[in-house]
Amino acid sequence: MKLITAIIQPEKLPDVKAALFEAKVYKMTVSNVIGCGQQMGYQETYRGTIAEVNLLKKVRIDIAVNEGFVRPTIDAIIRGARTGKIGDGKIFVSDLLECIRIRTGETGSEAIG
Amino acid sequence: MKLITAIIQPEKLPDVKAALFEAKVYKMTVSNVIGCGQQMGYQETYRGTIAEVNLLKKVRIDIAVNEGFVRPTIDAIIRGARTGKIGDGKIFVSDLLECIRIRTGETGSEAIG
Amino acid sequence: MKLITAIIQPEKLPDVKAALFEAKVYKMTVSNVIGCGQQMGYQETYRGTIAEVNLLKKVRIDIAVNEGFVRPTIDAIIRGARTGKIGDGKIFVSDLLECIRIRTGETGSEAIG
Amino acid sequence: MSRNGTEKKWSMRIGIFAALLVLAVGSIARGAEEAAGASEMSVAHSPPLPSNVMFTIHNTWMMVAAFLVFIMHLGFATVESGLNRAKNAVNILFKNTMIPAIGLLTYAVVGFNLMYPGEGNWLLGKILGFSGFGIRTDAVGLTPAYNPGYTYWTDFLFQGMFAATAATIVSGAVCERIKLKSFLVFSTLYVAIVYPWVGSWKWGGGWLDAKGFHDFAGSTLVHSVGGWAALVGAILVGPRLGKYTNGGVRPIMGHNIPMVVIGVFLLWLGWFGFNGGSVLSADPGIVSYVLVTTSLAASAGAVGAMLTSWWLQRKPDLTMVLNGILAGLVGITAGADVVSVPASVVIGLLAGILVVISVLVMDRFRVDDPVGAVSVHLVCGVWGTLAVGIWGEGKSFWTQLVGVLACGFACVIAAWVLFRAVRALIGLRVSPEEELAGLDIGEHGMEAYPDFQGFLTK
Amino acid sequence: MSRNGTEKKWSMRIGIFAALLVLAVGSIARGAEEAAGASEMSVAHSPPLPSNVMFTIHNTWMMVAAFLVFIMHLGFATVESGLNRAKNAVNILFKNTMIPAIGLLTYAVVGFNLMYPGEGNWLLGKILGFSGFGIRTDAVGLTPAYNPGYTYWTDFLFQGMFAATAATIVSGAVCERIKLKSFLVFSTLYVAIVYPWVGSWKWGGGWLDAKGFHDFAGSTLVHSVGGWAALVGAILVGPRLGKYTNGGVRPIMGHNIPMVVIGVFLLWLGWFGFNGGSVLSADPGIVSYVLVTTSLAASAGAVGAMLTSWWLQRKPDLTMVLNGILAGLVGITAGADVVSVPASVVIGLLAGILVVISVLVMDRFRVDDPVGAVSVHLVCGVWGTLAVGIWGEGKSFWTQLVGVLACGFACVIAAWVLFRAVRALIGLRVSPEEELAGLDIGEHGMEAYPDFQGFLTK
Amino acid sequence: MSRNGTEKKWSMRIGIFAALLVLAVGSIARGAEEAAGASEMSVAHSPPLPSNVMFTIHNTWMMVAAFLVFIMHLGFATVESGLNRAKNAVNILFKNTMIPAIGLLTYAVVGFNLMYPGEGNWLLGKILGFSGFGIRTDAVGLTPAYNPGYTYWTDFLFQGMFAATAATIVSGAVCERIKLKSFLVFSTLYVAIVYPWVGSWKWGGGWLDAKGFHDFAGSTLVHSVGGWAALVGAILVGPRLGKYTNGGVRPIMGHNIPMVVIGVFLLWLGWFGFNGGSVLSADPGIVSYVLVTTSLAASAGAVGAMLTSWWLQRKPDLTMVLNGILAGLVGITAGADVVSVPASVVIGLLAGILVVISVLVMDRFRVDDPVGAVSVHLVCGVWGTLAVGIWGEGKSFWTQLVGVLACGFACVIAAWVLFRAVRALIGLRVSPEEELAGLDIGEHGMEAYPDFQGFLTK
Ligand SMILES: Nc1ncnc2c1ncn2[C@@H]1O[C@H](COP(=O)(O)OP(=O)(O)O)[C@@H](O)[C@H]1O
Ligand SMILES: Nc1ncnc2c1ncn2[C@@H]1O[C@H](COP(=O)(O)OP(=O)(O)O)[C@@H](O)[C@H]1O
Ligand SMILES: Nc1ncnc2c1ncn2[C@@H]1O[C@H](COP(=O)(O)OP(=O)(O)O)[C@@H](O)[C@H]1O
Repeated sequence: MKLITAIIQPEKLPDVKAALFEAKVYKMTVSNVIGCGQQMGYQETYRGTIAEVNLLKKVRIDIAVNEGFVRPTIDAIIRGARTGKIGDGKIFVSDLLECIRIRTGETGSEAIG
Repeated sequence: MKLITAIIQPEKLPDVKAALFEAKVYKMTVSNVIGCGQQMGYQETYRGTIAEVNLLKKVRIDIAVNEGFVRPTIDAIIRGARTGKIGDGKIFVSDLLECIRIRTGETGSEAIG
Repeated sequence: MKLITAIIQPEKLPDVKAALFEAKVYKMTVSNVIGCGQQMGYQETYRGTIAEVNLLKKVRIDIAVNEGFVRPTIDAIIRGARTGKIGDGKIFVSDLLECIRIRTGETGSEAIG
Repeated sequence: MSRNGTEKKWSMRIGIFAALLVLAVGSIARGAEEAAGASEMSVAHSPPLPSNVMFTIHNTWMMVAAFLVFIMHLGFATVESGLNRAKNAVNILFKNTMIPAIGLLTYAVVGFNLMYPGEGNWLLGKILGFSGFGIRTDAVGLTPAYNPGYTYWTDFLFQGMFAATAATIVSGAVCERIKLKSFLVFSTLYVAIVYPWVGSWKWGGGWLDAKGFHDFAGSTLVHSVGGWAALVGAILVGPRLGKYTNGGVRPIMGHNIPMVVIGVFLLWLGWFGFNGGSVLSADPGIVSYVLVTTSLAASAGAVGAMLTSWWLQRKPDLTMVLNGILAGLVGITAGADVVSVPASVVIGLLAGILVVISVLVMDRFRVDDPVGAVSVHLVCGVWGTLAVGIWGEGKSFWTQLVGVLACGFACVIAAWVLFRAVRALIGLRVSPEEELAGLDIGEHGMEAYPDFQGFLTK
Repeated sequence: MSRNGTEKKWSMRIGIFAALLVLAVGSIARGAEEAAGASEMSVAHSPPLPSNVMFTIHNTWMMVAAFLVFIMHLGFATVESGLNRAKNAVNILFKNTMIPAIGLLTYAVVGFNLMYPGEGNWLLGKILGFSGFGIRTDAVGLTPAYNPGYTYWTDFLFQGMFAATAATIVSGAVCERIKLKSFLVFSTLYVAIVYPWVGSWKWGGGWLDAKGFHDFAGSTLVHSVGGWAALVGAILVGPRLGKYTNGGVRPIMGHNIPMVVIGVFLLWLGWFGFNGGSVLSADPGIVSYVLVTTSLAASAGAVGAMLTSWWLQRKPDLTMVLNGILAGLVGITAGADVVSVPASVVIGLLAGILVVISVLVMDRFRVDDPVGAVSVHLVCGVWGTLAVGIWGEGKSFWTQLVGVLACGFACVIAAWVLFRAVRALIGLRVSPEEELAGLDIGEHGMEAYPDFQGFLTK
Repeated sequence: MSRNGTEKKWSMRIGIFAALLVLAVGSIARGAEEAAGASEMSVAHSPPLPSNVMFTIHNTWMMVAAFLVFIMHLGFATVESGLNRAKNAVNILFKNTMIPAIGLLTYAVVGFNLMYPGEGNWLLGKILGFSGFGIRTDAVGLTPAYNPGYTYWTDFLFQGMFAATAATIVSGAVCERIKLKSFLVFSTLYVAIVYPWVGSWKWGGGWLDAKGFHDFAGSTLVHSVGGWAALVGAILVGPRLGKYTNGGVRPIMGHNIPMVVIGVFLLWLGWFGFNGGSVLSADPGIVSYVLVTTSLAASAGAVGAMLTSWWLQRKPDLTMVLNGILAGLVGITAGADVVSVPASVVIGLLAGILVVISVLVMDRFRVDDPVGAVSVHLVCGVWGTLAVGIWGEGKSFWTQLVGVLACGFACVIAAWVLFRAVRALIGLRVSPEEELAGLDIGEHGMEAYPDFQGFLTK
């Protein structure tokens, strides 16, 4: 089992969701984050003083999948999120040792789906 | 060391916290997330148009523990969060290579507790 | 590749950011969390009833780095976040299997930086 | 998620409700059509005669007072929603928006004529009177002959604005768990019938008036009438999930304190019209005196609540201070015109102290009143009415007590019957699932703050 | 991120704008200086003669009415920003703050004299008049000889407060995507010229007035004048990104519903001055009658919208109820003084139903109007004006229709020309990147709620 | 977390405060009891005599003006809390809620009689007068014999509403870091003694009045009196942590900009009463003229600030425009009755420009004034007062300057002494830990928005 974590542009969330649903990935956990990467940020001015805002709004998606789903999931995210502009984001993949469904107590790859 | 990540129903947070405290797990990090899984979501209507809301409010709990605590922590979370209804959530376990306490610089299993 | 996750005091975020930039770590993802650890929390009273607030506001920083950057990144975080008081926070390190830049499709250590 | 049987029945009921509404509209129509010729003619011709001068001033003042009372509904809306959780904000605001609308319409159909039946229209002693459906007037209604202080229409407007207040008070005590439909039905009936009926006893020239009961602007007739129903409602609907756990009381915090502050200031502002307008003319001496006692009582209420809360809670609680201001205002409402300046300060100060203690005591008895409506409107309404018996020159404590008890008795019975009837027919309370997810999603399918990431529980 | 060419050009244009402003100020100055001696002398001496009594009352009422109309601008500001996304709140509030400021200044420079040219100053039939730049008066302007109901200054203030309303209405339909500069230029011109020009046809004693067209407080002259421009603007600027996807309509939710409620209550309050003040005196009978029809129409609008929305949307939508109140108010505005009480209820009820249907229909036609400005102000403005022809005694439906069409024709042409000119010169719409990130960052470099973690999309 | 020594001492001090309060109440009581018979009798009998007609109109107007001034306190509360961080919102609102309450009570006990001592009660030249504790009147106080424009009670109410304004201004400059207790003690004393004392020099008929100093509604007597104390307070309490870092200024953003807009509109509305009521009668000519100059100055202030901010900051800053409106209002306050219409526009425009520059300059000098209180109230208060010397017919620039300097001198000394005394006894500033976590938790143990996930720093 793998955990796929994607950081994407907030406005791409609906597209990524749609792409994931198409790829039959229905489970995910989403949260708001702010981040900086190659995007340069922008300036805010407030009452005459300038703030360099380099942490931009992003959305983080976590998806736990069985091995066979890793590639399709990543592809779906890329399909949904890519615009070709700086700021499109990153996908991280890490290993998952165990997954438990709280409701039933099932574990492992049955629990994930 | 392991990292235990649980996604639970928001209203079960107080119960899970209580169960964890009983199990002598006092350290955790909590955040708001929205997620979709087997729960179907619901419809919102706004000014006559319908939105399918399939990302529901959830709470995410991250707990870093030493090996011996993995089972008790998982059990406590299940005890606190289970209602038997769809939407109860999931627990994910992954491996943690290192843990450092910023204040003292301690590392490893001393730092975790 | 490693994923470094730090939980720090919210007011130290600007300092940690500055320390990371000095260490030439420019990429990160930040989110709000609440957490409990050795800090005891505090009491709120609302309309005559008392609430024990043991989940305090914290900031979580996630940084994916190549092996060579692990130490400098951790040191920078500690430099920026340490006050010596309880509540300074923790740093967790875990393994990262893959990293993909959505924009270009690059993978691995090129994608991370 | 498909329209099931219950919902179909509901559509039907809504249809019936609509039909009743149309009937009601019709009944106003009939009345008014008759009078239309007369009234509109007179409107068109009403000449600014010299004899009209004082009348025009008084009437202008009374219209301004009506505006001020109107804005109290916004005050209630913001106080209530601010003191509750974000997940119920839309629902609370929905109720507080519909209440003045429904209140004005029902007051036009029956309320006004139940409350001010006029001499010849008492049906049952001086306990129940009614002068027919709808509002209408002839040319006299636009002259000082109707009343030296205002026209018929100003009269209706000012009193109509008052009317809905009673239901709004209830709303605050039963919120975050009562079904929308149940609340709307209850409050429509309460405001259409119970409030004007009890009000007629004193302000309509009924038996309490004859006994010499003094309630200047409604500590009893408005605030405790609402407060009793709030108490009954809070008991019948039960506490919110998670409020009282075994052995403990868990605070459920208001989600938007600035909005509560906005509401309390608007209520204070509105009270200038509520009390100032209750003089029923722009008499310079009396009105300005009433405004001073009103303001000082509000101020003293703030100070009383601040000190009490600081003392009891270790840190001064802003929501208590805000309740303290309202407490002072409710307290002075019965006697603003007959107590001395120092007495007004004392009444306000004690109201501010009382309200804090009452909020704590209510939690002891596990009566869950999210905004402190019972403590503010009932406890301080009673206190203010009795205070007239203490400090009001020539007022009798016993008569005041009789008025308090009589109104309390009537309101408790009426509210109990109505709430039980509603419970039997529709049920009072939303499902626990809906309560946990919030009534905004459950009752309205929408959120108050969709752009913000929030907690449902902590 | 460096100052590029376009921005330099902008600085220049701002300079020109400033220059024009200075000119404008100068022109007020000139006029006023001439009159200053006279007016100030008279101010200092104006003795409270007995003959002034009614005048003083009327004038006091009219000043209060002006305050109430003023506060409507806050109502518009909160309704609009609440019904849109958090990322555009600063931008919307900016526009709604500048509009009354610009409106008052331009009204002082040209608007007042375009709208009320006075008998001798018609330039073109009774279609266009102008009595010169700036505001000024002699001693007579402070006496009943000017007008039995108010001084020259009160007249300017009351009408000036009305003026900016038209631009505010447009703002609600084009928000979340129009460039700040483009909007400011458009609305300055629309409010300076188009609104007073069309208004002069009726209220300035022009040709529509001569025809017997009845528009008491401006269902047509204010609301539909704004509404037509809103419609034109919404069409020309196009829908917001992501609102209409292939085949579907995606709701874009308002970020702060409590603020919308605050706004609607303030607008209702303001309408007491809008309609009540349009009597142009404190006449007790007429003013209080107008307040009653106004309130009942608003209430009925709420009920109509609630039932319709409950029916069509399965759950009652608070924003629809709030629109319903405004719909009822807009609807009654044309005939508040001439329709009967039951007719006022029917007008409001139908307006409340109409507005819900209209909001749904607009989305069918893919006209993206985030706050429902067209549905509220245009549709119900037209409805209210025609309703006068149905229920207003002695009013002709056809004359009303002529008025509606004539104003509509003029406004659509004017708005189209202005918007196209602005589009050609500056462009209307922000870049898609700016729209996605929000105009608060793009146009103002600041956020409305920087302390809160929020969603940009869900 | 246990009650330690310092806190015990505090409980004691609260006790003493309470005792003083009781004493104060007592003193009002005594005075009023004496007069009660007389005043209440007269209240009951005051007949609406023809001779009372103008009096009743004037008094009604003055009461409305008092309401408008009252609502300014809500304006201040929302502006201040909106311009600061969410973690300090409860604390700021707490102060702004208590200030009018404390202000009214202290004004009843001493302020009114310090400010308007009356002819015979000057103790020290025409520099300090006092006519005893408490408020009371006989029957004459309710007739035109007291004042042709208002009753004794209206007088008290209108002036009492003004009183608290000065303290509110200070609040905005020292917030987010001053201890609650320290602020309450300071502002109670400042509003009870310093404000009415300085005010008596002009409005109480003291030496400045004799010199011909002109300050119509208080650019100096209210706004700069508050502004000087704000400046002294901001300096003494020091900047907020993290505002000035080595070499740089870090913006600390306001957490709720819509609330700031609400506040500014309410302040503008309130200013109609502040300036319009300062005519002290409903005189149609003067009052309406004052309202026009007031509105145009506010509008011009918005435009001035918009252009300046657009120019200097590259993008137009909404908070600057809002400050600009207030700047225009403060600026016109001294001369609203004596300057011409074009002069009012120029005064407002320059005030709007001045305020933006002043905000920037203050940061240069590292005086941390979170809401721009000094820039708005002091800088523009001084500007407005001097502008009377420039454009006011027959007014002397030098006399105006003397007034500005004299008041400034007195206020700076008084504020300095009071703040230093408070610092010595209680300390001025919360601990850095409390400041970082927010005063809401530290001083009140509660949060303003507990349901929302927010940032403490970014
Ligand atoms: N090494 C990293 N560690 C943590 N988060 C990262 C890292 N690189 C990128 N991110 C996240 O991804 C977001 C987008 O990164 P960016 O470099 O701007 O995208 P792109 O590579 O498409 O140009 C950042 O705002 C940040 O939140
Ligand atoms: N594979 C997954 N990857 C990421 N998050 C998941 C996954 N499965 C479930 N979740 C999270 O857990 C929540 C509850 O899942 P759900 O399937 O509804 O619970 P249950 O299995 O108890 O019925 C989801 O809303 C989502 O946030
Ligand atoms: N074992 C853990 N698992 C998850 N989060 C933790 C753990 N230990 C600490 N944290 C996070 O770190 C924060 C600071 O921890 P704390 O123990 O108070 O710091 P310190 O060790 O510097 O005294 C906590 O609020 C919590 O969010």
